[in-house]
Amino acid sequence: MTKVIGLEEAISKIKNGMTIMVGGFIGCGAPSQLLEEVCRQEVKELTLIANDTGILGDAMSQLIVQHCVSKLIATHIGTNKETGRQMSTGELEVKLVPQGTLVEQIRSAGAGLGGILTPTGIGTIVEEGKQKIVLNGAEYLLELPVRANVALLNAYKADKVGNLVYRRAARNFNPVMAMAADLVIAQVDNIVEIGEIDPDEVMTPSIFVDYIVQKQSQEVTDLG
Amino acid sequence: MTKVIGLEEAISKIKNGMTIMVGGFIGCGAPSQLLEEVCRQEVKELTLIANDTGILGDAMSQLIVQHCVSKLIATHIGTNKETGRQMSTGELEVKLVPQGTLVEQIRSAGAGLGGILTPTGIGTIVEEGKQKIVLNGAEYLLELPVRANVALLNAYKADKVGNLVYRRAARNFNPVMAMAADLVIAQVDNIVEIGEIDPDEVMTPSIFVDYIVQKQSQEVTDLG
Amino acid sequence: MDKEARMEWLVKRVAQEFKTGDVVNLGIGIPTKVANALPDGIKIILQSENGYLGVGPAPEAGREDSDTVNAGGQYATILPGGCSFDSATSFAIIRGGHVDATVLGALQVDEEGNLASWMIPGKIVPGMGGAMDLVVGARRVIIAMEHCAKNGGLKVLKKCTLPLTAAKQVNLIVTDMGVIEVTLNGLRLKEIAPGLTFEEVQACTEAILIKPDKVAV
Amino acid sequence: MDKEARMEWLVKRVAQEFKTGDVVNLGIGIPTKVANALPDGIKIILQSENGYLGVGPAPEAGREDSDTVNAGGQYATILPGGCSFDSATSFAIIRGGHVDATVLGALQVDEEGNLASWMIPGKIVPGMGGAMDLVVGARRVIIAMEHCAKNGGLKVLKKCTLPLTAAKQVNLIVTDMGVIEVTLNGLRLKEIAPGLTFEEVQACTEAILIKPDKVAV
Repeated sequence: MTKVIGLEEAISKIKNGMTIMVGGFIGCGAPSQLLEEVCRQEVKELTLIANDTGILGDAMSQLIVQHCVSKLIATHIGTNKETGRQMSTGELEVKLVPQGTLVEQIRSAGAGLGGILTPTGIGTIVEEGKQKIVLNGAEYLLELPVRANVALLNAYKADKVGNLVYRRAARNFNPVMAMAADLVIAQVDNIVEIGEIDPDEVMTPSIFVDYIVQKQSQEVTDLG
Repeated sequence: MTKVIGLEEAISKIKNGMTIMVGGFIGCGAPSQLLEEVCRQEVKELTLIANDTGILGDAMSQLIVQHCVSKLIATHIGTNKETGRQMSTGELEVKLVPQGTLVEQIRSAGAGLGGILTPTGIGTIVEEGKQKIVLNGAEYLLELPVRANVALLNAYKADKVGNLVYRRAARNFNPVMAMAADLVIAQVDNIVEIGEIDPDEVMTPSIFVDYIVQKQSQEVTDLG
Repeated sequence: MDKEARMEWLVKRVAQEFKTGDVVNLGIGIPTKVANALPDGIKIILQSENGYLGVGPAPEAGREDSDTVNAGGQYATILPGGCSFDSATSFAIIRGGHVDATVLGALQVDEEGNLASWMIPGKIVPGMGGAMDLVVGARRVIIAMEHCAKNGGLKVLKKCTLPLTAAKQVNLIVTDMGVIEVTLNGLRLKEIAPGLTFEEVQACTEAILIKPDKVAV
Repeated sequence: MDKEARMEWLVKRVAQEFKTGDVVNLGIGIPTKVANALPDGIKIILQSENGYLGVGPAPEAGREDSDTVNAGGQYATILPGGCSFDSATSFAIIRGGHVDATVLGALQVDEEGNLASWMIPGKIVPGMGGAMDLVVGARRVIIAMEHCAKNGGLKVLKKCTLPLTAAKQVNLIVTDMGVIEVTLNGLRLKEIAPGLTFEEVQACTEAILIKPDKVAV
């Protein structure tokens, strides 16, 4: 009942026009090899949901550079100038969302909530088009769930049934996105046998994860 | 900068009439020694927020038996018949809440949200007095944040600055309650030095925790 | 069949509803027994709403772990590949549609799929615990219960009279008398327990049952 | 003082706003420098919104860990007693009022405490990242910035003209010219940088400043 599959097969499940969520924060904890394969398979017209679009030159940024993405939902695009360029020419539709709002929207989808009320964005253009609810004199925006067809994640360790463990700041959006997509694919540094991860050590329960891809060690991660 | 203090001093911070949250699920992961001390100090008129009121005879149940509590917000009271008896005589005001709703209400308070929309309770008496919001034809209840003056928690391990680690099913409501009270006191089996808990192992960040009380080993926990 | 044999039939019949890999939450009582009645080769993943996946059998005597109990408070075990989490994650799993099926007991079920299972006003009010979330969130809701109350009262009704746990969420009702599917046209008696007739089941049922040979909608 | 000395004064002045144990989130740029300017004996806990507490100094060369970077993407370290978490927890910490103070840069601030820091329409639109949550959620919002724009344009205004990051959330503005408190009556120039006069600061400020000797409201 192993969920381990090959890189090419895993990414072949992503079709043109799909909505994908990608973990990572300016490259840290982003599933770089899955993203490279998305580019290689020339998947197009994707809607991308991610914190950012990486740093120009990294795997995440290539999704934009190679025009795989036609619509982007992100919190920050300042580290990849190509994103801003495509936005200004109209090649790429961009929706910017506060980071804490985006993560709660994704969590809402994963947790079966209809949405959450947040004070973030009140009095700003983030309000536009949203329902405002006043409670005890305080204003909140109703932010709706955000989910995807596919989530692409990066983890440090997995067992063969798909329990995931992340490391340090590479955790970021990965565990939340694991809950909010129809198909969840994780790129993993270390794959271990079932039972080798203590139940309390698991950060993403196996049932959220559909496929695991062994990360190829092309770069050395210094754990110093 | 240690947060370790004595049991008596810790519980003396709870005053009559306060609202307290208590972790645990039918006794598992409940801070039994903190609760015994609440009874011993005869704190009264408490509003108690907890999953349940324990099993008649255990520390949690004693809060009810000894009339420390005048109002209860819980999801299930079937394992402590005294709670039902006090409810029927009017000695105890009881509000029953779906478990998934209660945990999201507490999380909302801790996370600075104005509330969440849940489908749970639609078409039932749980609806009463609540705002209903329709999104894409689906109905949701707007559930508001729930917070407390004090949270009493149980953890397996802590370092001296208050990072907490829980074990197995004893985690339950503890990490969420840690976020949603003005004062957070944890009873801990094992207190270790700062730096002895790996950053990735921490389940409740130190900044949520105000005081740590060393659990006295009166009962043997079999880790078989 | 005597009563005991029919209850055994019920448990085995519920157990046939699953396929390997299904994530299932079993309620307290009759539903719990389903775990031991799975057909050979079928492996499901049991969720315990107090906070873990991979519920295993009860521990051997002397191997009990006070931190590993099930949602009923009994000692349990976690199988290899299982994992623990907090209540927020547990109910994200439940409400978020990540549980394939839940099996729960009931006080009453009706022909719209309404369920009453958490209180009898003025009598017993144990509370809903996690049941309201389970019934709303699980992809399939299977009720496993005795067809009639101990006092002979009917439980499969035209309309529930007790406070609801959830409206229109029940998919299947398995009792010691048969298997009833909730359809848009009402309750279809899909299977009859060995030795009983349609008329015998109908006689113990307030709702009008659709005969097994009619095609479900 | 020359410009460099005044920028140094700014950073040191911001660093005096904290007491030991404060949980602080420092924005990118000038705010980041505050960590190295704390008075002796003051120990604060730095939060990095990408997911950990206990931000330490940059690692030595050769000791970089690609999984431990700060919110600006630079290699960082985690101090003993620190802990890591996901983005949901990180923003629960931020929005939930568990951060005592945030120090951020700004494009514009005004006399109501409104802040504009995330975009110049038609020019640069980097996005708000975590700034909107930080400004709403942190107990104190401290703006650390140069008093005037590079082109000499004013930044402390009667009313922000750029899209806001948040309305009425700024508590203190520390610039290379002085320390300005946001009060219900407007902006009070609490301290003036060494060598400058009230009039010099006012001349670089669109909003009308309240003199330091007036009592704050």
